[in-house]
Amino acid sequence: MDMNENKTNEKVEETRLPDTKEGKLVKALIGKAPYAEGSVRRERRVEFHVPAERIHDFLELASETFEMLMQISVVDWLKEGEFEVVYQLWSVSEGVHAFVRTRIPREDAKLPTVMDIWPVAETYEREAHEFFGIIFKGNPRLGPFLLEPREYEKHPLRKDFNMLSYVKAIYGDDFDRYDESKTNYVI
Amino acid sequence: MFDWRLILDAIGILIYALIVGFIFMGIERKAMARIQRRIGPPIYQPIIDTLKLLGKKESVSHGFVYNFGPVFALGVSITALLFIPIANFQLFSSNADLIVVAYLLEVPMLGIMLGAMSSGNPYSALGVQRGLLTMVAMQLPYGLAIIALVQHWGTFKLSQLVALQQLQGWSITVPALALAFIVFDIVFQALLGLEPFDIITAPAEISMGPMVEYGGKHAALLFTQHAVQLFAETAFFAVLFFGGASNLLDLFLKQLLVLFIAIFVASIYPRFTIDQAAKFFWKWPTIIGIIAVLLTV
Amino acid sequence: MTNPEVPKELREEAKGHDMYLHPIAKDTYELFFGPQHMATENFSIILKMDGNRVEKAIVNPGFLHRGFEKLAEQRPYFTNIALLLRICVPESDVPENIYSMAVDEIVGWEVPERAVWIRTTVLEMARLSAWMFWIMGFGNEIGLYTAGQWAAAYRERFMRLFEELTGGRVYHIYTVPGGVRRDIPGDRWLRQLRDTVEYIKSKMKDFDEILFDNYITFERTEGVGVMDRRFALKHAVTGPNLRATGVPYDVRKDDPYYLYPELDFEVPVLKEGDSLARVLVRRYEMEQDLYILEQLLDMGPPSGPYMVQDARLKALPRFKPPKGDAYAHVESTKGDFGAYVVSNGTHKPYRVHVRGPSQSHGVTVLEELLKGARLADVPVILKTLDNCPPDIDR
Amino acid sequence: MDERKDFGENDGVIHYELQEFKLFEPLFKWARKKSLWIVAFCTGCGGIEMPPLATARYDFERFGIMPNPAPRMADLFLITGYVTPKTLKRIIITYEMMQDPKYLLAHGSCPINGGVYWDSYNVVKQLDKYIPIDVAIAGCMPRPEAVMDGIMEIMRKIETGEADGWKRYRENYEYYRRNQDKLFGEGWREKEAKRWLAWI
Amino acid sequence: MTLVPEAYVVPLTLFSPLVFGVLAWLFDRDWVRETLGVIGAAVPLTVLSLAYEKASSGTISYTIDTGVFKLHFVLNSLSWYFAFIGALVGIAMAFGLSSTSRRGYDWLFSLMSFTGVMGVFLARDFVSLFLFWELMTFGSFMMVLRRNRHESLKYFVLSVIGAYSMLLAIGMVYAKTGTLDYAMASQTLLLLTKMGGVSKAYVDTIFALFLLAFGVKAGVVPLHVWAPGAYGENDQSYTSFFSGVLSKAGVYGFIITLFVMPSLYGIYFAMGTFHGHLTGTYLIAWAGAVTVVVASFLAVLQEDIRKLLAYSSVGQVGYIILALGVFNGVAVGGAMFHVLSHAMFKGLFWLISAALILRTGKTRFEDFGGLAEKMPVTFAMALIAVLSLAGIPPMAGFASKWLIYEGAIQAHMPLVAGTIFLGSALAFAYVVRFLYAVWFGQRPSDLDDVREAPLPLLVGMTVLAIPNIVFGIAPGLAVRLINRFFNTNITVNSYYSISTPTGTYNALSVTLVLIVGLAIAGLVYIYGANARKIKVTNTYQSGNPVTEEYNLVIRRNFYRPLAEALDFWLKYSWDRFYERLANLSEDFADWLREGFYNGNVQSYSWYLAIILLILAIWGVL
Amino acid sequence: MGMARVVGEDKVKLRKSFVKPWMGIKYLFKKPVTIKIPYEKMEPAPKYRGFHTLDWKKCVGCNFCGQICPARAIEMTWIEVDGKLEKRPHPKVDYGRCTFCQFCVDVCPTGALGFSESYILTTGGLDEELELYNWVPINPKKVRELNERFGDYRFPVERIEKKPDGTYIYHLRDGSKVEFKIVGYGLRPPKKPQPKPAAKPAEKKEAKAEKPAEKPAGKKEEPKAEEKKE
Repeated sequence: MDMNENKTNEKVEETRLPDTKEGKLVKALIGKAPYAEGSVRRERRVEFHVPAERIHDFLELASETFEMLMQISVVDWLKEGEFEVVYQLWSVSEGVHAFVRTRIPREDAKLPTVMDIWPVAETYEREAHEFFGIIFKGNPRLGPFLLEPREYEKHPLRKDFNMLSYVKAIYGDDFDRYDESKTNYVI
Repeated sequence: MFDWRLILDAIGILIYALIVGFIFMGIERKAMARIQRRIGPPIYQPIIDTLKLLGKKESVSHGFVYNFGPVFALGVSITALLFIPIANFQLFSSNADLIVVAYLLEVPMLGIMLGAMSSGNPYSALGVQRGLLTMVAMQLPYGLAIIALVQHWGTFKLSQLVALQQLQGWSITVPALALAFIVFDIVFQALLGLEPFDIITAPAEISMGPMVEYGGKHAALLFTQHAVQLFAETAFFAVLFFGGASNLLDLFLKQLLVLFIAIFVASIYPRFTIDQAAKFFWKWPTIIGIIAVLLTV
Repeated sequence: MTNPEVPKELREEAKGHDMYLHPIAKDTYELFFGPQHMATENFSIILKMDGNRVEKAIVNPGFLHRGFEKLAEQRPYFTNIALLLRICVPESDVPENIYSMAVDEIVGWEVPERAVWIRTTVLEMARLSAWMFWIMGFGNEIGLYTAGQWAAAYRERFMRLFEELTGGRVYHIYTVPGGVRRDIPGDRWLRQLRDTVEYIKSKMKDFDEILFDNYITFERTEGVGVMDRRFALKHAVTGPNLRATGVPYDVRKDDPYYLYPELDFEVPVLKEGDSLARVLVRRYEMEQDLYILEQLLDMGPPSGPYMVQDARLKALPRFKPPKGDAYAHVESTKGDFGAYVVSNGTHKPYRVHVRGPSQSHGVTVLEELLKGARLADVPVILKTLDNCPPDIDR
Repeated sequence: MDERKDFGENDGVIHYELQEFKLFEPLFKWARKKSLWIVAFCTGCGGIEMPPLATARYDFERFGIMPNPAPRMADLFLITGYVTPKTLKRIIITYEMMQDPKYLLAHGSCPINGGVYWDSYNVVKQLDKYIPIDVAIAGCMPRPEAVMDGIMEIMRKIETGEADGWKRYRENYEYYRRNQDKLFGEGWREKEAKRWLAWI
Repeated sequence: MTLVPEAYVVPLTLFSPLVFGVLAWLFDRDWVRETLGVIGAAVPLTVLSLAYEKASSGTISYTIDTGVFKLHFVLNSLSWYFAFIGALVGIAMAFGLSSTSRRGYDWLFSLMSFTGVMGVFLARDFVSLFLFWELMTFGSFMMVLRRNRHESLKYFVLSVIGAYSMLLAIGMVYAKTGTLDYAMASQTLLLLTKMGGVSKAYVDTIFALFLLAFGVKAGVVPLHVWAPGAYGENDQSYTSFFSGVLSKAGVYGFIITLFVMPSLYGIYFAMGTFHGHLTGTYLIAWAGAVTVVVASFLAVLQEDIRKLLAYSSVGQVGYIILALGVFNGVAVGGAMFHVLSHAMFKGLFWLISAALILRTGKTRFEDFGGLAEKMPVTFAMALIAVLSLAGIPPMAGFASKWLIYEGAIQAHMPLVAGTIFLGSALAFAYVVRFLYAVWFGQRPSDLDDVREAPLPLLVGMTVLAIPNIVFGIAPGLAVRLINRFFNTNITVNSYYSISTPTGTYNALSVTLVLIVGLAIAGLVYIYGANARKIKVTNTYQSGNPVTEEYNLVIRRNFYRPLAEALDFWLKYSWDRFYERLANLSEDFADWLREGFYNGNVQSYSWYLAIILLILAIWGVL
Repeated sequence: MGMARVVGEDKVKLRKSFVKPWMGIKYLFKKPVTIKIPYEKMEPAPKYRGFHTLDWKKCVGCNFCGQICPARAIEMTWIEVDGKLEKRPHPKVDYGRCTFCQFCVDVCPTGALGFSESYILTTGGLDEELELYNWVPINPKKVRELNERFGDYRFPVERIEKKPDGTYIYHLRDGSKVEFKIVGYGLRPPKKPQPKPAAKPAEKKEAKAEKPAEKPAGKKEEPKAEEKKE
C-alpha cells in the first residue's frame, strides 16, 4: 500500500531541556552518552535518538533509570528505506516513559539483541523479527513465532507487503462468498 | 440347578441400582447446579448421556485391553453390587465379606486404568498415575476406618453387620465409629472422584485424564459403571455406618444423605494436587483413623 | 537436529545454543498443553515433562493472530476502534481507550469532561467485569466451579449496563478519539450502576468465603510460580503480577490519566511474588475498583458534550490527524496496556503497535515460571499471571 | 519418513463402516438431541460468550449441553469466531477425532465470509470449504441468546435428521481434503507435527 | 506308591537336580544340557507328586550317615507342601533357563541351589539344614557372582552374617542340649528352661540369631538390601526360583523356629506378652508389616523392571512374615497359602521379565513400551500375574491375602492389618506401572522387530499361570492341604469356599457373579458400534498432530508425585546406612591398625599383659 | 502527583480457613439467577446494535457507509423495483462480514440507514442457506412491525429466493414479500443492457489480479486517488 509519501523524519526541535524531573533525567543520560540526542516531549514522556551502532550501549546505560522495556516498536519508513526501531522504556522509579529511537536500513536490518539487559526482549525481538525481518544478533529464538512459516517468510508488517493481493492469491475463490466484488474500492 | 428367583432378584436389583445410580448422578449435577445458582440439567440427564454415547455410530479402539478395561470395570462393579446387602434382597450377600466387597469396589478402578493406559495417551497416563496414587494415599485411612468398624462389631459379614446395627444402634452413634465415619467420609470423596479429590479427571489440568480417549460405547460403559459404582458405594456407606436398611426407601434416603454430604463438600472446595492429597490423607484422616481404631481395640 | 524452518543465516548465528540441539530423550515426554484444552484459551504450551514436573516449557502462541497492526494500517482512524478492541476480548474497552488516547494526543484534542467521566467509568466497569471473568477462570482452574458460576453470572450485570450504554455486549465500540459515541442513557442507568456496585460489593463476601479464604486455594497457590522483584522488572511484568512482587507500580497512579488523579484508591502490594500473592492482590484491587466506581457515581457525570466539537469530524471516513506519534497506556486487569500510534498525516494510521501485558507475561515469564512446576500448577500459574492469548497474538 | 506412517489414509476418517441401530434409532436420536457435549476449544473471540452460556445466567446445561475437554466424547463443535490457519489445522484434527454423529456450529460473521478480517492474511475466509458447517449464526459476536438459538436449531435438525455435516464430510472427504491441502500444503499434519521436534 | 519305592523318594528329590546339574555342566552342549537340566528339575516334581498320598498321610524318612553326623530327612505334609511348591517353580525355572541360558555354569549352580532348597525343606536336623542352606546360598551366590561382583558381594556378606548367626545359634543349642535333631533339641531345651538350666537371655539369643539368619534369606527390612541386586543381576529365569522359592526357605526357617520346635514357642509363651500379643511374634508381625510397606513403596518408585519385581518380592514375603507374626490359625493358614500364591505369581513375573529381557535386551522401563502387540501370549501371562499379585478376587493372590487380613483383625492387630490394606494398594500401583511401561503406549522404534517369547519359556509360564487361577477359584484345595499340618481354624466348606470364624469367602460365587457381570457388560459393549483400531499417535494431544518421533509415554519417574510426597522418608536409605557402616568399620579398622598394630613390640607385650589381666579377673585362668 | 497510596500485607493478606467455604451452601435453597430461555425472554437493551434497516426513499447512495465500514461488508447495489431502476444505489449488507459497529449508521447523512434490536439469524451451513446473510436492508417500519408482532428479535427475512435473472424475493416472516432485481454493483449506474453473466467473470478476473486494481468504472470520487499509487 502507499502510505509513504509523507515524510515524518522532521528533526525534533533542539529545545533547551526544561527544568523538570524529565529534563534532569534526559540531561543526566545525555551527559553519560554524548552520542545520543535527547528531548522532553511532554510531562512523563522523553525521547532519545541513538545511532544504531551505539544502541546497546545506550540501552545498557538507560536501563539503570528505566527498569522496564515495555515494547520494541518498529515503523517501516518505506520511502526512506529505513526501519525506525523504537524501544519503549518505562522508569518505575521516576514514572517516565522514554522513546529510544534508532534507524536502520531496510536492506540490512540488523541490531544487537538486548536480551542480556532485559530478558523479556526475547519476545519483543522475536515479534519484530517475524513481522519486519529485522535480525537481532544474539537472540537464539528468531524464527516463526506467531505466524505459520508461509506468512513468516513475507514479514507481513513491512509496508511493501501487499496484503490484499496476498490474501487473494491464497484464498482466491473463497475471498468473497457472494457475487459482488467488494474490493473494487479501497477505504 | 437354577434358582430362578435368585436370578430374577439379581436382575431386579441391577436394574434398580442402574436407574437409581443414574438418578444419583443427575442429583449430583442438579444439586451442584443449585449451589452454583443455576437450574442445572434434568435429573435423568445421565441416562440420556449414556444412551447417546451408546448410540454413537462410530467407535474407535486402541486394542483389546482398551475394550476390555471398561467391560471389566462394569463387570466388577456389578459383582460388587450383588454382594452388598440391599434392603431385604440379600442375594449373595448373606455370607458376603466386607473385605471382598471393599476390594471389589476398588477393582473397577484397575479396569479403567488398564483401558486408559492402553491408549498410550500421556493425559490418560497422568490420570492413571493420579488415580493410583490417590488410591495408595486413601488406602490407609480407608483401611483404618473399616478396621475400626470390624473391631467394634467383631464380624466381617455384611449381613451380620446390618443385623447388629439394627439391634444395637447405627455405627455412627458409637463415639469411636463416629470418628471412623469422618475418616470414611473424607475417603468417600476420593472414592467418588469428587472435589477436592477429583485429581484423577481434573479437566483443567489433564482433560479428564483416563477418560480422555474414551468415546462412544466405551464411554457409555464407563458411565454405566459409574452409575452402578455410585449406587454400590453409597449403599456400602449406608450399610457400614447407617445401619443398612430394611426396605428400599429407607436405603434410598440414607444413600441420598451420604450423597448430599459428598455434593456439599465437592461444591465448596477446590481440588488438591496429588502430592497434597497424599500428604493430606496421611495426616488428619490417618490420625483420626488410628484414634478410632485404638478406641475400638 | 536443527530447526529446519529457521533461516540459514540465523541458524549459523545461533549455533551452540541448546535450543537447536535436539536429542530425542526417552526420560522425558512431551505434553501438548492446549490449544484444545480447558485451561488454555486457544494458546498452546508444549511441555517437556519429567514425571509430573515440567522440565521445559515452550509457548506456542499465534492461534489468534489476525494481523491487527497491518489491518489497522488499512482502515481509517475511527474505524480502527471496531477492530482494535478485539485485541483484549475480556476487557475490550482497554484497547479502545489506549488507541483513542493516543490519537487524542496526536490530534491535540482536549476530551470533554463528560466523556472523560464516562471513559473512566467504562474502564472501571470493564475492570470489574474482567475481574469477575478472572474469578471464573481461576475457580475453574483450581476446580472450584461454584465461585466461577457465580462470578460469571454477576458479570452479566455489567454486560447489561454496557449493553444499555453502548449498544454492544462484549464489543462495545464505544470510546472513540475525541470522546465517546453515545451519551449516558439517563439517570436510570446511573442508578442501575450504583445498584450493581452495591450488589457486587455484597457478593464479594461470598467470594471471600468460598474462594479467597479457602484453605485449599491457599494450598494450591502458595509458593507456586514465584518470581522476585528483579525478575519481574527485567521481564516487564506489570499490573497485579508486578505488585505481587513488591513494586507499587500502577499506571493510574504513576502516569495518571482521565479522572484518576482525583480519585482516592489504594495500591495493594505484597512481596512474596507467588501465585497466592497475585491472587490476593487481585482480590484487593476488586474492592478498590468498587470503591472507585462509588466515588465516580458520587461525583456524577459532568454536564457538557460527550464528543469534541471539531469540524473535521463531519467527514468521518476522511478524518486526518496531523503527523506525529504518541504512546498511551492504561492499567488493565492484566497489566500495563499500551499503544503506540504513528500518524503520517493521512486518514489511516501509519503504524499502530499495541503493547499487551500478556506479551511479556505469557511468553518469557511463563516459560520461566513453568520450569520445575508440577503439571497441576500449570493452569494455576497461567491463570494467576492472567494470561490473555489474543493480546499476545494480536 | 513416510508420511503415511503416521497419518495414513486408513487412519483417517473415511474408511470405516457405520453402525445402524435400526431398533433404537428414534431413542438414540432423542438422546443425541438432548445431550450435546461441546468440545472445549475456543477458536476465536466468541469463546468469551461461552462462559456466560455455560454458567449460571444462561446455563445451557439445562438442555444437557456441557463442555467436554475430550473430543472423543464430544458431539458439538462450536467454532466461536474467526479461524486462523494455525487454528484450522487443530480444528480439523479435533473434528476428525470426534465420533460420528457430530455437529458443528459456526459463530458469528467470520467463519461465513471473513468478517472484519476480510483482508487479513491470517484468517480463513470461508470455513465451510474445509469442514462442513451444520448451523451458522450471525453476529459479532453473537449474543448468548443467539447462540442458544443456534443450539436449538441444531437440536431441531438432529431430530429431523437435517444435521448431516458429518455425513457430508464423509461423502465429500476428497473435496474437503483437497481444500485443506491447498491451503496448508500436502502433508501438513506431518510438517506441523515435526515443527516442534527441534524445539523440545 | 509303587512307581517310586519309598526309599528312593527323598534321595531322588534331593539329589537328582544336583546330579543332573553336574551332568549338564559336564556335557555342555546345546540341547544336551537343556534336556539334562529339565530332567533334573522334573524328577523331584514327579517323585513328589507320586509321593503325595504317602507324605500327606504319614512321613517318609531318610537318613544319611556320614560317619560324623547323621543327616535326617523327613517328607511329611509340611515339607511336602514346601518341596512341591519348590519343585513346581523349579521345573518352570528349568524351562525358562533352557531359553535364557546357554551355559553349563548356570545349570550347575541353579540346580545346585535347587538341591539345597529341597534339602532345607526336608531336613530334620540342624546339620543337614545348615549344610543344605549353605549349598543353596552358594549356588545362588555363584549365579549372582557371574553377573555382578558388587551385588554378589553384598549378597555374600549378608549371607555370611546369616550363616554365622545360624551356626552360632546351632552351636548354642547343641551346647546346651547335645543334640541336633529339631524335635530332640527343642524337647531338651524346654526341659532345661523349666528346670532353670538355661536362662531366658540364652533362649532369646538363640531365637534372635535364628531370626537373623532366616530374616536375611527372606529379605526382611532392614536385611533386604541384598535382594534387589541379587534378584536383578541374575538370570531372570533363575530369579523366578531364587525369589519364588529361596526366599521361602527363609520363611520355612521362621516356621521351624516358631512351630517345628514347639519348645521355643513354649518358652516364648512364657516370655511375656504385649497388649495381649506374644512379644516375640508381635515383633515379627511388625517386622513383616514394615517390610510390606517399605518394600512396596520402594517397588512403586523403581525405574528398572528387575528392581521393581525384586522389591515386590521382598514386600510379598513381608506379607508372609507378617502373617506368621500374627500367629493365629487363620493368619498362619494365610501365610502358608501366600507361600504358594507368591511362588506362583512371582515366579511367573520373573519368567515374564526373563522373556522381555531375552527378547529386547532391556531392563529399564524407559526403554520399553507397546509390546502387547508383539508378545501377546506373554502379555496374557502378565495380565494373570498382575491380577493375582494385585489380589483381584478370583485369583490365588486374593484368597491368601484375604486370609491374612482376617487373621490380623481377629488377632486384634488393626494397625498391622492397615498396612496390608496399604500394601495391596501399593501393589496395584506398581503392577499397573509395569503394565503401562512395558506393554502399552508408544513402542520405541528399536523394539519393532521383537518376537514372542520362545516356547520353553512360555511352557514355564503356563506351568505357573495355571495354579494362579486354579487355586484362586478353588482356595479350598490349598487350605485343605494346609490344614493337614496346621490347625488353621479355617473351615473348608468345599473346594471353592473357605470360612474363618468371622467371614466366608466363596470364590466360586464371586467368579460366577463376575462372569455374569462381565457378560452383561460385554452385551452392552457388543451392542455398540463396531470398534475400529487406530494408531497410537491418533490420540488427544490438545488438537496437535504428533508423530512417532515424540515421546508420549511417561517412561521415567512415573510416580514422581509419590516420591515428592515421601521426600522426607526417602532421604533415608538402608543401603546408604550399611555403606556408611561399612566405611565406619573400615575407618575403625584403620584406626586400630595404626593405633595398636604399630609394629612396636613393647606395646604388643602390653596388650598381652592387659588381656591376661582381664582374663584373670574374669576368672577364666 | 502525590505518591501512590500503597497498602501492604496487613490489609491485603487473608487467613485461610476450612470452615468458611461451607457458607457457600446457602445458595442451594435460593432462587437460581438463570434466565430460562426459551421460556423466558430476555430483551436486548434499547438501541442494541442489531441488524440494519434502510429507508430506500431516504437513501441517497452516497457510499459513506461503504467507506467507513471496517469489514467492507457494504456494497452499493443498483436495484430495479418493479422494473424501475432506483435513482441511487443502496447499500447491501453482508452479515458474513458485518461487525455490528454501526459506524455506517453514524455516518449516514440522511438517516436512511438505521438499525433494529433484532439480532438472531440462524441458518444452516449450506451455501444456499447462507444467502440469507447478504441483504439489502428493508424499511425500518416493516422491521419494527415484525418485531412487535413476533417479539423474538429474529432476522426479519425468512428466506431469500434468488432467480437466475437477478431477481431477489425476500420472504418476510409474516409472509409478505419484497421483490426487486439487482442490476449491478458499484457507484456508477450499470449500463442498461448489462448481461449479468458477462459482468461477473470480468470482475473476478480483476479480483484475482496481482494488484487490487480499482475498478475504473466504479471510480468516481477523487479522494481515492492517493490509494492508486502503489
